[in-house]
Amino acid sequence: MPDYSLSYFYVFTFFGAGAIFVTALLTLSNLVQPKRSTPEKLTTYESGEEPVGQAWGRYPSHFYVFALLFVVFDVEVIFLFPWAVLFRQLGWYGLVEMGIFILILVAGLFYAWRKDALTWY
Amino acid sequence: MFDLLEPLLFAILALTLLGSAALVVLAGRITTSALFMAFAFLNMAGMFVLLGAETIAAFQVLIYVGAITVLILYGVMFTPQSARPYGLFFQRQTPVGALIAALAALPALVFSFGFHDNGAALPKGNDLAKIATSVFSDFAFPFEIASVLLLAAMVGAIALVRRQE
Amino acid sequence: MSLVPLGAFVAVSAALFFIGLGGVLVRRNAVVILMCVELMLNAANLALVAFSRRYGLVDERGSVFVVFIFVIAAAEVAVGLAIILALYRNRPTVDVDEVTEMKG
Amino acid sequence: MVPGPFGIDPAIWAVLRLVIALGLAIGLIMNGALLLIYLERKIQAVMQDRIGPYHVGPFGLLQTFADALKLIAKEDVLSGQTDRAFFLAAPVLVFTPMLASFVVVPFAPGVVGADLNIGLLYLTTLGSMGVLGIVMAGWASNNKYALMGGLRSAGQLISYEVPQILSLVTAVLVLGTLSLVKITELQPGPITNIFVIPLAFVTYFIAALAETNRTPFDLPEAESELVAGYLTEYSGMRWGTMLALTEYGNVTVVCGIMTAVWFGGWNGPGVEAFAPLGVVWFTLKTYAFILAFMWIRATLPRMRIDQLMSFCWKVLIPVTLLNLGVTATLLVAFGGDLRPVAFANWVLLALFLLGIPALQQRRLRSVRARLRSRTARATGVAV
Repeated sequence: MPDYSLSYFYVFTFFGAGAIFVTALLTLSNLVQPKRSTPEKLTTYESGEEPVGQAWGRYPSHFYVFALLFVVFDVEVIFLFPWAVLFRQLGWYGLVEMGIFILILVAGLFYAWRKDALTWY
Repeated sequence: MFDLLEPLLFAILALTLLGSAALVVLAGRITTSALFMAFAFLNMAGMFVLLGAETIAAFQVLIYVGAITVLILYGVMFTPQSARPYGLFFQRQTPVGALIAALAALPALVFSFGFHDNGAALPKGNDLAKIATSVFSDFAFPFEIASVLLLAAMVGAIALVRRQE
Repeated sequence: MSLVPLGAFVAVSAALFFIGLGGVLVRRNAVVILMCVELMLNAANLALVAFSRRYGLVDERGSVFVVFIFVIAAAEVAVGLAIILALYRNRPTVDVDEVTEMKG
Repeated sequence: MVPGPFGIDPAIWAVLRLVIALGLAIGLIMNGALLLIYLERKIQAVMQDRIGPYHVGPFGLLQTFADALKLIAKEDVLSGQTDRAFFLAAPVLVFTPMLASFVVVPFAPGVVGADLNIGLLYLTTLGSMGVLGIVMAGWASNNKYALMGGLRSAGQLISYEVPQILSLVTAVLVLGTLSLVKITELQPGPITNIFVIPLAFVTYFIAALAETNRTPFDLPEAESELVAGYLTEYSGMRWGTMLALTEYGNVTVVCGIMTAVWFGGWNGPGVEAFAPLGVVWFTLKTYAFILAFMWIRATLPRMRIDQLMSFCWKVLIPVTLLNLGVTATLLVAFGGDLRPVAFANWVLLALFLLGIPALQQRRLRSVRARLRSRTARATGVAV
């Protein structure tokens, strides 16, 4: 038990230390840097032109399709890792199960391909 | 040392988890909500680690923080940033809804403290092999159905998104 | 052995669930409602894992359910957001109060 | 609990070890960033037949220190249009997972922060967290370049994560464990994993290049099209944290993974006799990969975003899935014998390396034919 707790105590500390380190670094930088803000500095950069409107707005939704496919394959991963570790014990049975699982997902990938959803404009 | 550390970590995680969850509900901006949601998910992963379910914690970060939050951020990006005043962010039946939730929460909270360990707690860690054994033997059929569900979600979402393009 | 009692985990889970429920009832932005639903699912996950680890009667049954809940959550968000995006294309709103097409 | 050296109390040693590990990790990242940027510039210069930095210090060695000091003392301009919550959270979200990855990197026998049972899964998990910071940075800037750059980078990162993970799973099939220390211990001899599953290594290498935004996948740096991508509105030390520290830290982490999983990690002559020698071997192998990354940067042109995405989804993911299936089937069929797996993997690798140019030739021919027929139709003359 101490080994598990100790290991994850390290992990927790690294996460905390990362956040603290970045904050400290940026605070240090904040203390030593000059601050002379002018209206020009506060404008958004648009290659030297006056910015037109806001960037937030409607964007074509085909970007969403890639995120969607990624989520599906990410979910596949949470089954793949346990399967890969226990692979030797499971043998043919596990192989066939995982084969069906992946084939069904590949069918979805193929559908996206045929629908031309895998093209980035 | 860990006798002291574990309750302390639990207290910190519980407070930040519930605090950020409350901020998801109360935040005026949708982006703030999304940020706190990601933070709540991370704290939840910490809870799983405390319980000794390291694999579930890793999956939690992989799926919720790495995938679902990104998807929701895409949703935030593709929907308008409404310039409404803060009050209109809430629905008309706000007081009733809040009251119902609070009334239901009270007895549940009191009740939940009544659970006690039965003294047969599993040793911490090493849960990957056990999960794998269960998923691929007893839960083989749900496992295959999960892939069909994912396929349906994929096809449905692609069809919905690309319908008018 | 177990330093934090099971009841504390279940209480956190219940509190999180009701915060999520409150959010679903109170907010009117569809994306925020989706986030709150995710919080509720996560609360259920916490309870399942806590019981699975601390009751220890059978093997990791609770954790296996959690794995399947991950799948369902991912599918739900994917389709839910697709519906919101499609809705937004038809009429520029994500306020659930203003979407009344399904009203009888 | 591990008993400490020199009879130190285990509880005190645990905390002391944590402090040392944390100090080493942060020191490694800072040092790595300073040294690697210097190396990068020098190597680029040598390959392009110029001198590179030489003014500050001997051989320009202190140039990057000067750059770091300048970045810290530089004004951090925060444009008035930004979404503050996201804008300020993004550097933390990008840096923290990278730092946390160093917990499990096995430098030598006994020199590892924490030997987690799920080491590789943990690293995968942290890799997927970086995307969040990038989407947030791009969105928060409220700048059209930054937003498009953020969307592109996010698309690239999430897409290439899939072949990266699938390659790792193929390696896990052969190794049977996720703990990085055990993985290293499984490859003591000269026959390391690279001889068994070379194709998985090649696909992982390509995906890792894309995951760390290195050429030929360095779209955030495509100045001519999207300015500086999601980093457009970042300046001063915020930019330094986002790009310099994090990019080189991530490069170190993925090169460390390659070393541990495919090249035997700390194993090398003399490690059995004197364990700390492992640090030297590990560092040498890792830096060899980093130098390979830099070499690639000096050699290959940048890919276009649509080519990059279609290469991932239409080539890399099918190939990794095929490799996974073939490896798994052969392992089950031959009862864990690695020779058929190795044979099949080398054959597949050869097909992959030969097949891509062939595919390109075919596509080129079809594009030419289409253009020719269009010209023919336009002019009415058969060409």
